[in-house]
Amino acid sequence: TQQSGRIVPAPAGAAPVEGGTVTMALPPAATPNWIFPIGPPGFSATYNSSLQQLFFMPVYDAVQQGSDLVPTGPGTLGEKPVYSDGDKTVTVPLRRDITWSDGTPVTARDIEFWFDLVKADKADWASYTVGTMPDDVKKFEVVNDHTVRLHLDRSYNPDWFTANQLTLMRALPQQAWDAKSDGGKIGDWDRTTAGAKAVFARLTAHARNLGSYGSDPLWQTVDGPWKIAAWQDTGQVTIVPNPKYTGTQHPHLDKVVFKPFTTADSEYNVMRSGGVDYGYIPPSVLAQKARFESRGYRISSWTGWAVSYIVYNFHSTHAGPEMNQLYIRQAMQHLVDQNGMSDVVWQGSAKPTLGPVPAFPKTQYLSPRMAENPYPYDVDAARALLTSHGWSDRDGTAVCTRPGTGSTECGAGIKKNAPLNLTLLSQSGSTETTNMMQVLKSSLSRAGIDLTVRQQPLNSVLGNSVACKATDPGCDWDMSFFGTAGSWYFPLNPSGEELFSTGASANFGNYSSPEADKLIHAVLYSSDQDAMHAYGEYLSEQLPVMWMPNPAYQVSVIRGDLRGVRQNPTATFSPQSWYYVKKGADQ
Amino acid sequence: MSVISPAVAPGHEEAAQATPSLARRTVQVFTRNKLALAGVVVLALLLLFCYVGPLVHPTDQVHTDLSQANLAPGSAGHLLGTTDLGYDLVGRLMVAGQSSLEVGLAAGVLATVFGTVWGAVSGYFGGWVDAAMMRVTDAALAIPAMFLLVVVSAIITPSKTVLILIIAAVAWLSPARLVRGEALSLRDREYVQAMRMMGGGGARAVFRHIVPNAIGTVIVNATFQVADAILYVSYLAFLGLSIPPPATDWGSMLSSGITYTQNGYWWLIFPAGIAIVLVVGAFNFIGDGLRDAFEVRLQKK
Amino acid sequence: MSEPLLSVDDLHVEIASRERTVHALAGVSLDLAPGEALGVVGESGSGKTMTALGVLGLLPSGGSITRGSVRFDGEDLVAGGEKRLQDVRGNTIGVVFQDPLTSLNPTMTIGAQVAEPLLLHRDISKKEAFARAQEMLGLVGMPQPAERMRNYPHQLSGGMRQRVAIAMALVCEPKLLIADEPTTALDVTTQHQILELVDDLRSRLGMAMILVTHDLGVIANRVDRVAVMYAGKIAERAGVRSLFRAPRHRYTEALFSALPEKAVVGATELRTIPGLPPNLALPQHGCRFAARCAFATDACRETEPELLGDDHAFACFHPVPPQQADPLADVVPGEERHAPALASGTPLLEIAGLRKDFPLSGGPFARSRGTVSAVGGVNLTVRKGETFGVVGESGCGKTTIGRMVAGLEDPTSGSITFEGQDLATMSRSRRRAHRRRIQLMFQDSTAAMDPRMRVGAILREPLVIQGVGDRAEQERIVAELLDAVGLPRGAVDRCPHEFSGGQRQRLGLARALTLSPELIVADEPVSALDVSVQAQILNLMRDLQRDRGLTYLFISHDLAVIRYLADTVGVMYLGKLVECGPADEVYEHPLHPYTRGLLDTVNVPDPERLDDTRKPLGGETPSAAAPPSGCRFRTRCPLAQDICARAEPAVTTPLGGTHQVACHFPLVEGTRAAAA
Amino acid sequence: MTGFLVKRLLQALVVLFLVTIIVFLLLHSLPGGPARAILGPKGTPQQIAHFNEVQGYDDPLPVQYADYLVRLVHGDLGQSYKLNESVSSLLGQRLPKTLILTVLSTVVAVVVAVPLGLLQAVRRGRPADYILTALAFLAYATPVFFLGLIFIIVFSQAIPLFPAEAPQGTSIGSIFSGFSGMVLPIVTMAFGIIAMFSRYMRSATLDNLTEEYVRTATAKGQSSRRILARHVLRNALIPLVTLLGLYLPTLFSGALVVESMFNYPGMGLLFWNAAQGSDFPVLLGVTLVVGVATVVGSLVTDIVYALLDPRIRSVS
Ligand SMILES: Nc1ncnc2c1ncn2[C@@H]1O[C@H](COP(=O)(O)OP(=O)(O)OP(=O)(O)O)[C@@H](O)[C@H]1O
Ligand SMILES: Nc1ncnc2c1ncn2[C@@H]1O[C@H](COP(=O)(O)OP(=O)(O)OP(=O)(O)O)[C@@H](O)[C@H]1O
Ligand SMILES: [Mg+2]
Ligand SMILES: [Mg+2]
Repeated sequence: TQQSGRIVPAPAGAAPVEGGTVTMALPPAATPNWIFPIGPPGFSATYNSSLQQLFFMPVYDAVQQGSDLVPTGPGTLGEKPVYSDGDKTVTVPLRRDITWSDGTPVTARDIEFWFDLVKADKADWASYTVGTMPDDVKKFEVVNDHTVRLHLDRSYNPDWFTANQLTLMRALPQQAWDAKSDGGKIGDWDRTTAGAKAVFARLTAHARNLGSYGSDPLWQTVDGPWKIAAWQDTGQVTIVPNPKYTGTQHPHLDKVVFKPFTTADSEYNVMRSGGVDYGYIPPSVLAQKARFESRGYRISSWTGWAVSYIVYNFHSTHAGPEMNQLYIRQAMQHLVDQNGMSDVVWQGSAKPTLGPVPAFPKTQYLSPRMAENPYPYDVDAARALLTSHGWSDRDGTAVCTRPGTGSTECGAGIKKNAPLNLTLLSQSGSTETTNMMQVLKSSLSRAGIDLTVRQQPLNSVLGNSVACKATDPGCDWDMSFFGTAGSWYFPLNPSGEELFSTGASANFGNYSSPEADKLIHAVLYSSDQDAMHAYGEYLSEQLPVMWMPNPAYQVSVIRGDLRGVRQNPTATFSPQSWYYVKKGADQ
Repeated sequence: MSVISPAVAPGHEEAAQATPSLARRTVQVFTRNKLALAGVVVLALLLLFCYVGPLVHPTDQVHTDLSQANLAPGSAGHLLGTTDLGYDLVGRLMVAGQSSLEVGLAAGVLATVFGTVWGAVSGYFGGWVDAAMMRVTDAALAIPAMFLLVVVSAIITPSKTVLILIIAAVAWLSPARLVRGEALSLRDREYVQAMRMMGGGGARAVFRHIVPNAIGTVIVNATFQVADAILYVSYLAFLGLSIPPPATDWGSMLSSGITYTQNGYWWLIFPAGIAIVLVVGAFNFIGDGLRDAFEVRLQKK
Repeated sequence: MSEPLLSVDDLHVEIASRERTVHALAGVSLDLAPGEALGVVGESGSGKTMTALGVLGLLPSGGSITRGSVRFDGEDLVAGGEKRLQDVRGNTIGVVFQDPLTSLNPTMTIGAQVAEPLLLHRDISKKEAFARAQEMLGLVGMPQPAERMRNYPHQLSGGMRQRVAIAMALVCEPKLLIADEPTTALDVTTQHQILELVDDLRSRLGMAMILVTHDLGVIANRVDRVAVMYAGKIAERAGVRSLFRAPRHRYTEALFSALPEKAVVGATELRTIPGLPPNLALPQHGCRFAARCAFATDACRETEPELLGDDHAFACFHPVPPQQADPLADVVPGEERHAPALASGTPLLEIAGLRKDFPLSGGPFARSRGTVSAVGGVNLTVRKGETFGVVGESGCGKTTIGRMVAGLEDPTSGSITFEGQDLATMSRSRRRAHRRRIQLMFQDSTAAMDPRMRVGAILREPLVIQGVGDRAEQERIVAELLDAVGLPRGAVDRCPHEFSGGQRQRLGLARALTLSPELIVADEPVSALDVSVQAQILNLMRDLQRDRGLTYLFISHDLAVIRYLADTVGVMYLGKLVECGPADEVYEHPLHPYTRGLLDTVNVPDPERLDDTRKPLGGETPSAAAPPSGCRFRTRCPLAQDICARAEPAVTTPLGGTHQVACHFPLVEGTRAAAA
Repeated sequence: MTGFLVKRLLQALVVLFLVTIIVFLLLHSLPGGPARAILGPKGTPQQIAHFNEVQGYDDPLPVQYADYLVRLVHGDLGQSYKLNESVSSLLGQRLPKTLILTVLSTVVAVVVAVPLGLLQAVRRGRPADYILTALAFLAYATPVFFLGLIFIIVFSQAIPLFPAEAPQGTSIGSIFSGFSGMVLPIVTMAFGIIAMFSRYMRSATLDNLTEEYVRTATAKGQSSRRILARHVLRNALIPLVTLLGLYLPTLFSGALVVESMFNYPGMGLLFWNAAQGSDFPVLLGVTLVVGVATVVGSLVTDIVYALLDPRIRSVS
């Protein structure tokens, strides 16, 4: 089962057959619902941006090159950006051969159009957080038709800025979209804030009419390899090649249908009856892998660029002091049988998370040290950590017998005879997660740690695990898990400023460490290529969260004669590289 | 000549004709209903299995054992195999059955008690009290139970008590309506009028006359309520709302077993599924038998 | 006798249920000549229905004919099987059942139901069948038969429904009509009309008839021959006159003498038959009546008497000697009836201008559609210690008055004064305490007693509610009451359904007495009982009145019962009291044409007393929702004039004394002649 | 008749009003409100605040409710957060599908249950009755999702007769053109209803068989078969109509499970997904529509009932 974590190179070789239709199953409960490339909060799901990129070429995007993830490739509009002025200025050169489907070339003006819209309406843009794009751009300069230059508010780590900021950039058809009202004159309205707001409002209003995506001429002006053929309000999307496409990656297929499903089970049933060419199966079915292969499918795990973890609430009114003790976190991490869970519960489709940087696939962001698990499953080690800090077993529960702050004592704020019992808020609705939590509960109990698992739907878990101060009501939760589908998907660069820096928006457990903050700062702002390694190594050991097995984005099932499928860890897809081979052409 | 001296008065010779006591006759009629009898037997067996079984066949239903996961039936020491976490399946069925039965019974009884009082008060007092109480019932009925459960399952962290309350909250409606109907007809009965004529009040009417006389309906309904409650437990599990592990119930076993449908791990699906069908069926059979028994009594009148 | 049309020979019927098998008929033999009318009488459960329906194989589920034959028109119906029976049913034998509402299909039109037998048995088109059905409806006296064809049963009055049922039975012109209590559910006047109709049709069509009834009056007037049944056997069989003149079986004799009509008016206790009929689920030995018979000997208990004799057959070892055949001669004179308290008694209950309107709710689709004037302004006075009888046809408001007096219903207007105190003006608590002084005795004691409670609890309940005494005291009172009504003290541990109808009525009386009331309102207390049991209850009520100085407001539709028991009689018609006065005077000299008509309609259980001078009431009672203006009786009154429609008649006493009447033309000598 | 209608409509309004209150209160007891659910773990505090402000979730509950009612009166059911469509257009697409599913399964159920019930009543106490009763109760005792699963395993995978997925097309026509996909959902759903209805039919028939009019009909010389067909059937069907009205909410409950099992894009599925995603406007909209359907349904049943039963009809 080990190979499922590796990115399996797409079988290639056999001669492509032009044409054909592929039906791809969308993830459970995923209904594509936004086409306008500036998505408002709530519409930023991966499947939306993946589809948008098929119609509107990204300027930069995560592209897998060997074992590295890089921002440019044959499908991106931008060429390698150039940093200057002590990394305070970045110049973006654009490809020259790309034109809109109405014949107009794609130019720097189209990027400016995007920037104006985003700047005027950042509150309505899902990717916006305070201080980042567009706040970090002091000045946007159009150098020429095919070059733009950004003047930044300070120096940035070029790798981070390209990977996590420039990838947000889009070229939008200004010549077609820059009108304040329907039927209004096309002009440079975006250049004033009020104008940009009006233009944005109009485009958003069109995007709010899902039923018209297939027919609205607005969305027919595209520069990507595909265009919309139909967009049903159930979320089923059909795309066909864009005949006016001037780029290099021309589709081989005639048509691709993206099919939404409510549940993995219903998808699976359809999958079995041959209703999809490219779908997925529940991890549990991996045991039946051979049967699928014999029916002419291949199975491959689509590893996500993500980490999974259980959040510790360092401010918990119930067990905050315990959470704050590194040795307790270490003991608990020793009790997480990540390999066992991955192999048995996830049937091999999940991979251990070893630190804040994804360990699979192995990329340039991972140092050799980060690939080692510092806290392998070891009940005795865990017990030893506890006993050496003054905990002893009483009726199967560890209780603190040596309170105090000494190195052999329980630690600050832990009272004498305090038992080690914790509650965990966990996401419901997934057998794997439920099982994982049972395994965790069971193994924690072996060291006397009593875990109460309360299951809630994802939304409730998210709603309940708010970052809180110990004085707030509702701050009695100890641990929280919402990683059935991976806890955190990274953009290209796996920086953790939103997760682990003090007071960050997704730092639900209020982890706070000056050292970590310093390291995160370095990842964002210094041009030191090792900053990421230092950060990763430090947090792997410090355990700001309990690392848990990271499930695959999906366990894909792909028709044997469908080739050219690359499963990008950032979960985008590029059907332009897919093609059929003659039936029977061996893999 | 007065012929009605107590000595001659009929009564003694009539004792021969007097019918056996209500309870006895109910039992008689009930036992003649073969399905009801089968229901009792099945239920008794299931109870034995769930409550005495663990004594005979002790298993660890707390600690997982991944090395023993998904063993097929017949593996050493595991008659029905093991679950995906290595629990012995037979032992698991036993503890799961305990939860299912306890939650089902408690919810069914709670719903029946509440519904009965609600319905009896509404029906007996009539007028605007009835109108108000019934509109509330109507409104709750107009939201399909499953919809409510879906919403609730998106809100609530389950525990046994919570499950009982949730199920009772959707299940009290049918006894309420039923008992209200009974109360409406009972309150016009002459014996209730007679009691009012003697100066008796509403509370006496409801608790001494209406509820006891609707008791047949109530008991029969309660049996069906318990059956429905056990079904609801399984639906809640299907909707992702089940007792926190490592505790479990048949519904949760079934719905998590569904994950393994395709692997041919039938022992994760069918034993639990069949247990649900059996226990719900058994309660239904019993309810039907009781209804027969009570109806016969009514006919005799 | 000519070749019989129907000949039932040694018919045995068993009804098996899960608990037991009832031997409902044990060797019944009957002959019926063409065109002859045979009456079948007997107490409830004696097998009348089984005999009548057994002929056609219409037994209840579980029922089967175990022995015997039924020959009809020369064919054996028992041996013929289901197919043969289907040919006969509705074709050559028509059947009419007791309850005209439930015996019609509620969702089928009258026309379709009447035409159905024709479509089944005659080879004619639907159109012809409907035409014939309409003709038949006309023949049974249905007004506007064409319109009625499209009606549904519930749209007709009880009488009309029974006419439909008869039309249905006769539409194929059968040779034999079987009528099982066809008029028991109907008013005297309607009953009379229906029976007249049957008589008329019978002579026109030359039909034979089996008339099953427990009403001896009906039997006396309508049939040629009578079979008296007792416990699944025929006790006596004779021509109607000979039977009524000289009953030979001891049972028949006892039955006749229990009739209130036969009692010397107001002077005697009624004869009763002690005990109950035997349980037919048990094997029977000897004469089935022996246990209740004063003349029984050991022989009676061991050997079963055979039905012997030709024209007048009876099965009795110790028959009534023919010379002593006048039952009245056998009556044992009872104690003097207590002197009516009429003159001396002080008024206990005074009702003035009492009205009750019920809102008329018209089903789910209609809002309230006006009101029913159930009681339309009634004045009456009940004196202490007397029995005030209220008579009248169904729906005239008797019950409503009773319920208002008992406080179960609030009057729309008018006053009820009890010992000088107006009930309406009493405070709540006073009223509650006052409730003990007036108690109601219900018609149906089964319905009036909580079936879940034991008798002890039922009888104690009034005491508990009123807070009388402690438990021991209450139990003592209950025990005394049981003694008083002639029930064993052990009854307290039993449930109401374990008692017979008569015993339950005793319980009802006992409960009414628990709080030692002064006035008992008895609403039809005996109308559901057999004659023999009725006699027991009536005697008991009289005894208790004497012993405890009770006052009764006695409601009944049975003129004979009222006459027997009441000191004062009030006659009601459509919510109005039309006549009121001392019982004897009202019965001897009715002043109101309605009273007169009612008395003339009643079937007297004596075939000798049939006379043609009687003027039975015709027509139907108008709806209480739209009572006629002026005098409410005018639509059926033979004397009605214009004034009757314009003005409501005032109450007068044309004969002086306390005999009041509300009529513009009371039947004093002059008008009486005119009416005749 | 109009009086009755007016009264019933007023009652219905009260009921719907209560329905909205119940659902509104329930939804707003969701921890963290919809913002967190919609925006996911990546939603920033600013975005959450912005969302709450735009949607009015920062207003006090009564104000929110009043706003909702005002919009409702104007026919505005709101916009789905998740599906980027107006709730009314969503309902417009989904309601007909659910209706097709429920109506067809009910029809199937009635067609099967009525003869079954009659048969049981006629054979009361005999083996056929016992067996059918036992089967009915077992069918009733089987959770719909278990039943659906068995059907899929058997009829879609072991013996591939029918697809495991309902037709996905948006138009009604596409549903009928891909009708083989509807077979399993309909059968799954009809199963439980058959169990229920056949029981009712049995007891209604038994009740009617003891009625005196049956004896009258026998006395006219009709065969028992004819009596059953001409007299008993109609009278026994009348209570079934009321039952249908009462059964509507249960039907919708069943539809929810069946739709999510067979991926049938109806109201149940819509509701299910909305609940998973805290899509409040959709949840409210669906509940309201189902509430209306239930209330209207029971009204229609009353009317049909009256039309079938002359005792009630003629009073109007
Ligand atoms: N359906 C039945 N099941 C069992 N026993 C019955 C049934 N119907 C009648 N019987 C019994 O058969 C006997 C004869 O009943 P039948 O109906 O002929 O009496 P009846 O003289 O017509 O009485 P009534 O005046 O009350 O109509 C009674 O003992 C009665 O209890
Ligand atoms: N609760 C009620 N609501 C409406 N109408 C009623 C009600 N009770 C009685 N009535 C009507 O009032 C009239 C008088 O009824 P009541 O019961 O007093 O008659 P009754 O003389 O006792 O008749 P019966 O001999 O049938 O018992 C009838 O037309 C009846 O339909
Ligand atoms: Mg009879
Ligand atoms: Mg009355």
